[in-house]
Amino acid sequence: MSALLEVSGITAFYGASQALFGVDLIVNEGEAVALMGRNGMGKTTTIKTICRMMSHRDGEVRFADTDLAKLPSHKAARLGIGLVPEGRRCFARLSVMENLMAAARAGEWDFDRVADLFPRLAERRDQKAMTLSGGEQQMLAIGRALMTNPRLLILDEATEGLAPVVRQEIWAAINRLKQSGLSILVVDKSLKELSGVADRYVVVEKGVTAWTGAVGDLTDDLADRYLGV
Amino acid sequence: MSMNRETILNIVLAALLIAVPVIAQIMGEPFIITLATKVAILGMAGVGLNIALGFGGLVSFGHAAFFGIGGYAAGILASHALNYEPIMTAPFEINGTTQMIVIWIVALIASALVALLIGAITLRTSGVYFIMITLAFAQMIYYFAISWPAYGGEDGLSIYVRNSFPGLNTLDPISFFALCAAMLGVAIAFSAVLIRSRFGLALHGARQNSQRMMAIGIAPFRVRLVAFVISAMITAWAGALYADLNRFVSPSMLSWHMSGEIMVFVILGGVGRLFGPVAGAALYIILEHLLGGMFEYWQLPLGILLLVVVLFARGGLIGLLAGERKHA
Amino acid sequence: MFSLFLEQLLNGLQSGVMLFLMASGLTLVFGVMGLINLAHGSLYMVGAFACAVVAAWTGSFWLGLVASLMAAALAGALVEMLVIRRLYKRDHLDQVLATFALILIFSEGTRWIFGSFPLFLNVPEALSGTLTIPGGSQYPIFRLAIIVAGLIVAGGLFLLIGKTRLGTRIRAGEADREMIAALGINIDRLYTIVFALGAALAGLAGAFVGTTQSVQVGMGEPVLILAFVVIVIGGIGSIKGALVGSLLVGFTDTMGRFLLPLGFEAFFDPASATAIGSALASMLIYIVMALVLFLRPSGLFGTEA
Amino acid sequence: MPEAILSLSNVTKQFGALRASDNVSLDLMPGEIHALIGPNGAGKSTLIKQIAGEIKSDSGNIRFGGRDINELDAVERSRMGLARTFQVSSLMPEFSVLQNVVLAQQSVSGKIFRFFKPVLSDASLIEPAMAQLERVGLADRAQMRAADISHGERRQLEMAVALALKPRAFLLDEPMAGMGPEGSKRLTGFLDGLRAEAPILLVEHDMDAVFALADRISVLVYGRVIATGTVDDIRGNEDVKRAYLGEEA
Amino acid sequence: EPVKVGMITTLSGGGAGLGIDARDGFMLAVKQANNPDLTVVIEDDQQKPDIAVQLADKMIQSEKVDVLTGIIWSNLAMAVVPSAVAQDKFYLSVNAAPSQLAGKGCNPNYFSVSYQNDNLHEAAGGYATSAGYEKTFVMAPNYPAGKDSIAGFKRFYLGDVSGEVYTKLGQTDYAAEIAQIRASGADSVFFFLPGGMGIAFMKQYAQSGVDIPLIGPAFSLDQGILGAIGDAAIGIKNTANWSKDIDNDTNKAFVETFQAEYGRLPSIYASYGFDTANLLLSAMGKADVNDKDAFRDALRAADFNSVRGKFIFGPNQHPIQDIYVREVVKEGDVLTNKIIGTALIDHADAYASECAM
Ligand SMILES: Nc1ncnc2c1ncn2[C@@H]1O[C@H](COP(=O)(O)OP(=O)(O)OP(=O)(O)O)[C@@H](O)[C@H]1O
Ligand SMILES: Nc1ncnc2c1ncn2[C@@H]1O[C@H](COP(=O)(O)OP(=O)(O)OP(=O)(O)O)[C@@H](O)[C@H]1O
Ligand SMILES: [Mg+2]
Ligand SMILES: [Mg+2]
Repeated sequence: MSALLEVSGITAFYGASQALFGVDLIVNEGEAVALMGRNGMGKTTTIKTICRMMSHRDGEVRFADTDLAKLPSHKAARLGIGLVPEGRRCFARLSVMENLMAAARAGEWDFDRVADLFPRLAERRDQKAMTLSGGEQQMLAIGRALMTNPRLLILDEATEGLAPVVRQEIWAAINRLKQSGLSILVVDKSLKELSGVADRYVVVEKGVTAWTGAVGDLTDDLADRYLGV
Repeated sequence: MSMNRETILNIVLAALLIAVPVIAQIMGEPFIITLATKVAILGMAGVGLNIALGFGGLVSFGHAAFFGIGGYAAGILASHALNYEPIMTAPFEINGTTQMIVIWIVALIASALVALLIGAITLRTSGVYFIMITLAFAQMIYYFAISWPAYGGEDGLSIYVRNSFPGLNTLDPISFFALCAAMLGVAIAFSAVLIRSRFGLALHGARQNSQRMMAIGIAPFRVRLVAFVISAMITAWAGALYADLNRFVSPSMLSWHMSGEIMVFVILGGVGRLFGPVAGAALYIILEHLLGGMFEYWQLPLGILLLVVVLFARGGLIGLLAGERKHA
Repeated sequence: MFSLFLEQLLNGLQSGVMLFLMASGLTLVFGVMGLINLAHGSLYMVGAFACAVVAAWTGSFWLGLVASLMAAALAGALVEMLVIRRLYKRDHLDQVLATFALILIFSEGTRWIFGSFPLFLNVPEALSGTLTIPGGSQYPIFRLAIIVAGLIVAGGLFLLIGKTRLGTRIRAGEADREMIAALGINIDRLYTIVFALGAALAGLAGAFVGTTQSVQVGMGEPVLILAFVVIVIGGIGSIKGALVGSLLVGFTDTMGRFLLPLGFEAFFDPASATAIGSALASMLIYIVMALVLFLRPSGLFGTEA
Repeated sequence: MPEAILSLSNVTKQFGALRASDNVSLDLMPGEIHALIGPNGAGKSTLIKQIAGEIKSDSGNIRFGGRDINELDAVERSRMGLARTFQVSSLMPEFSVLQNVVLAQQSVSGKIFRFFKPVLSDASLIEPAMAQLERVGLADRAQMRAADISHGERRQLEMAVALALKPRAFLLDEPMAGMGPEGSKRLTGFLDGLRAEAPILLVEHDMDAVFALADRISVLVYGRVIATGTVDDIRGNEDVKRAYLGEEA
Repeated sequence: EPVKVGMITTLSGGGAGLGIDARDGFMLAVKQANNPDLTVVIEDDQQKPDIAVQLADKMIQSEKVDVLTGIIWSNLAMAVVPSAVAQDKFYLSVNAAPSQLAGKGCNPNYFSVSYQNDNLHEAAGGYATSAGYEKTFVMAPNYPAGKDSIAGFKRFYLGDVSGEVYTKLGQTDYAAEIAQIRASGADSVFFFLPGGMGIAFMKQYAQSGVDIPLIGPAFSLDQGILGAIGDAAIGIKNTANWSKDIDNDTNKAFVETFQAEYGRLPSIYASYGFDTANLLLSAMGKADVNDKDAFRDALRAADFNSVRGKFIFGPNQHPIQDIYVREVVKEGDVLTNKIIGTALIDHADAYASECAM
């Protein structure tokens, strides 16, 4: 198994204030990794750095054997990083269909397949994204990331605000995506559901990778220490 | 408590604004005093606009309307007084005046009423729509002034002699400067206090998120309207002074170029900064007069300089010198 | 009287379409890219000057027209890459100041190169002359041609923005530039293209309009304000809105100038009627704009912000 | 039986062809947490907006504190003591965390049009505001810009702002969303105590929290209340399982 | 006894052409005279009245000039002149000469070298009458100068006015007005549309196929803008107190040297600038500028060679002069004006009697 994404020792700043102090993280081809940590510990910041929405200072981010340091965001995405961002960020004035088409790149994922995954989106295909319910927007954000036909799907709190049934569906879908060979990096709050999908956990605390290990290795002790559960 | 850089900068700016005309007076360069007076007055108009634009996020592209209303208040009252024609005879007689204080009060009241009316309509819109609808109202007033013959139309109205202020020879450049600088000081002090007050906090809030404002039980519309009126009044006050500086008013005070110019002062100096408008006005006017004498195509270097300032100085001149602000 | 009325209607339509040529580019840049571009009028001027110079040099209006498109698009692309690109993330107000500075640069630069006197540009041979319209009046062919050109542009833009993926992506970028980039779209290049396209439309308008008025420095400013009025009435970012707004302004202005003085003659002596009527006519479009925004705060076809 | 603080009868809202809330009737009793659950797009947030006065109902009646409030706008309803949080955080991004709360505090004091006295040295506003931040665990972030705190922290700030309003009823739209496991646990405990201060209409998808907290649960599907009852009633309801809970029941 | 002149004129923006011509004409005369006692400071008023006022302040307070000149636009003149002459500076107008300054507001320190604003319009009225027109359509922008122009025209026009239209200042599309002209049944059109407005109107008029003859004051058909109107201008009659074919040696020399110096034909504004400078130089030769009365008398004597031939001031210190009718013609490739007659002889303005000087 080879590393698809390799983040080593990155630091990152918002203006003068440092948010990341040394994050290490590896996602291998075909693997699903869960990035965990309490609120404000640097999960989203790490993801933004990977997607080149912000740049890191020290350390290195490599994806598919390419150093991302100098790449603009869109080039990183074209290498195969698909992002479902925190807070959804659907294009508010565009319809569901347009949101999806804006992202579309050739590959096996197309509108029909996304519609199979989320029938609700098909029902609402001409509705403006800003009038969708929270959960519908979440589905749209996932669908949109899939439309880019990524090699690595990054989900930042992708099930936030979803009804239990839908959440179960989405986890099932994520599982299927994983089965189909897609690599996945996921941030979520529900340990229970993560454990069903993830191969490994990476825990960040105060901007530093504090623990990495296989799912089974996260003892209750550790979970309490790092996640407060 | 140590002073932050912006405060120090503001003190330096204020000191410069006062020192330069004093030195000019000693050196016998009255025109420099006139220029400084212009900076003070247009800076004050900017201070007015800044309350709406900088603090309230209300980008008014029609503040020339208020500037002009102030100017015409001075022009009309003075011209009636000079010609000994009452403004109105029935049902009771109203006469013109050359007393600045009376003129200012009239300017403040008139602009407040107009701003209340314009604000009540325009504040229903937001963003670019607000920019344009304020422009629309200013343009209506502008075209009215151009084609209304009673007070000179496009030709404007001459006052001939500066209006008077008790205990001051307003015709003396340095005295008139002192008066304008003092009024600028009042306007700045007022906006400084305003912005730290409860109202100021509400105004900042209304700019950022009206949904949240309503949810906590504050009607953003009312907050904005009050800010708009206050802003208009200060600009009108500056307009009255500008009429006296030039001893002349004309519709050009009402034109969109004037609105744009006041806006440029504010942006150039630093939006939402206390001394921003003054710094912006000073820089612009100095450049205009330095370059204007040097080169026939002087607006070219002026444009390039402005562009450099926007591109490389975030937060305008004050932002460049004092560093970016942390938060409101 | 009937034929006069008809002719005035046609004039209103034509002046509306002419406005649309200008406003469409502005609404594209403004609505789609969220950029307040005061220098749009300067690009219009660039188009007119390019057309006038090339037409005088080669003797062909059509080459001038091509030149106007190219010059304005080039100027637009340059401006976008050198200046505008740094401003997307900034406040609208920084954009106002920067594009105001650009007006100064363009105007004085043009004056430096071409002098302070207006240039000559005339209607091409093929389109000069008049046509008899119903009612018997003569109507200039060129003005009819402008109507056709404007409608073609309107249709083309409508398809481009509303129906193509390029258009969708452009609109998505307005909502969230960072996000559209994270989806793998080169938003910088896309915006350069849009800006150049908007500029080219302005240049086209400049070339057309230049044939019927004076090609001189500062010609862009009055039209700029009008174009802003138009897109605000129509609703920012909406091509349909720009078209409807243009026509509304065109008709209002033309008919107001024509009918208001006549109307006031019913109440005043002719001299005052003309004076009052024309004073009101010059305010009319602003009154209409205020009224529209009063009733619909985000324009006729605008979406609530 | 005590009178309901908030009571909806036959409230309806139509968006084009879609009926987002359809003849909804429900009550919020003093001291209770009434959870409102339902699939995504069922109309929960729409209902909250209708109660808060952000959208006008097409028909039906809303009473609050013994008074019909149908004609009141959002501002007036808030002043009457209805405080709400937003599903997607809606804050003053440029304000510090503290200023966000102070602004709410000042609204409660009712004195907005004060032009002279400086607000940020006004202990009568700062102290209670700090106390609210303390309660939600954000005191150490007080001086950060709201835009610069993390997503979960913003959710906490939403809560603090609502608390500052000292309302007579809370409308909470997914307060747990975005909170980490630890945060959710803490917030659950916190809300449990809060119901004594004022009753809560709680929209939430986190079933652990709902089942732990709710006195009553109403289930909204396609704009209609299909069931109302205790936690056990709802857990056992087959319709609810199918439409919403899935395996979580 | 050195003399310092402050010239405030429009050198930037859309109206710059006029100011540049006036300045170039003025400076040509200064250069030719090569009088070391004369210095000139020039500033750009940007066509804004407030800037003009401030420049006047600057020139008076800091530059300590003795004479002001250069203003093109009436509204700027109204802003500057009254206070300048009140401060005992001389003002010599190279163009703008509003009625207020000719009548009640006349001042011994104020001289108009060009004309009084109404003059050319009056001449157009006179010409329309003598050409036998009976139904004239009149049109001007809706601002004071526009209304003055129509009043001036009517003062000397004996026929009927078949339509009267005030357009918006700065208007660029005249289709609606042209339609009205076509429908009015007029036998002639008088229009006063300075600058770009006139260019736009004449181009559109030519395009519209309406062939009712146009009459206007020289402003819309002057050398600086004829090129921009193109052949559409050919044949249009316009009234002027100067033309490049006025037959005298001064004028011939002026036209030649101007063209040699600047590479273009002089415009009417250039001629005013040139005359103004020569008037000033003539007074400098006779009197000390610090002896105001003597200098004023020397100016009043107008003892210089004008490009217009004879030149005398009336009692209100505005010229009494012949006003010609010109027609636009093409000389080779260049459009220019040719005198075809005289509209008014020894014409004085209508306000002189109100002047208490
Ligand atoms: N735009 C910003 N400017 C300054 N600081 C920021 C900004 N965004 C986040 N931070 C800070 O960086 C740290 C890490 O934030 P980040 O969003 O990465 O946390 P997170 O782990 O994703 O938390 P959550 O689970 O709440 O989403 C936090 O302390 C936060 O306050
Ligand atoms: N302004 C609107 N115009 C049209 N449809 C709307 C509008 N607002 C909401 N809707 C639709 O109404 C339905 C209810 O939306 P609402 O936001 O109330 O759902 P919700 O129950 O809060 O869902 P979630 O749990 O996902 O937040 C959704 O299908 C949504 O698309
Ligand atoms: Mg996060
Ligand atoms: Mg919801």
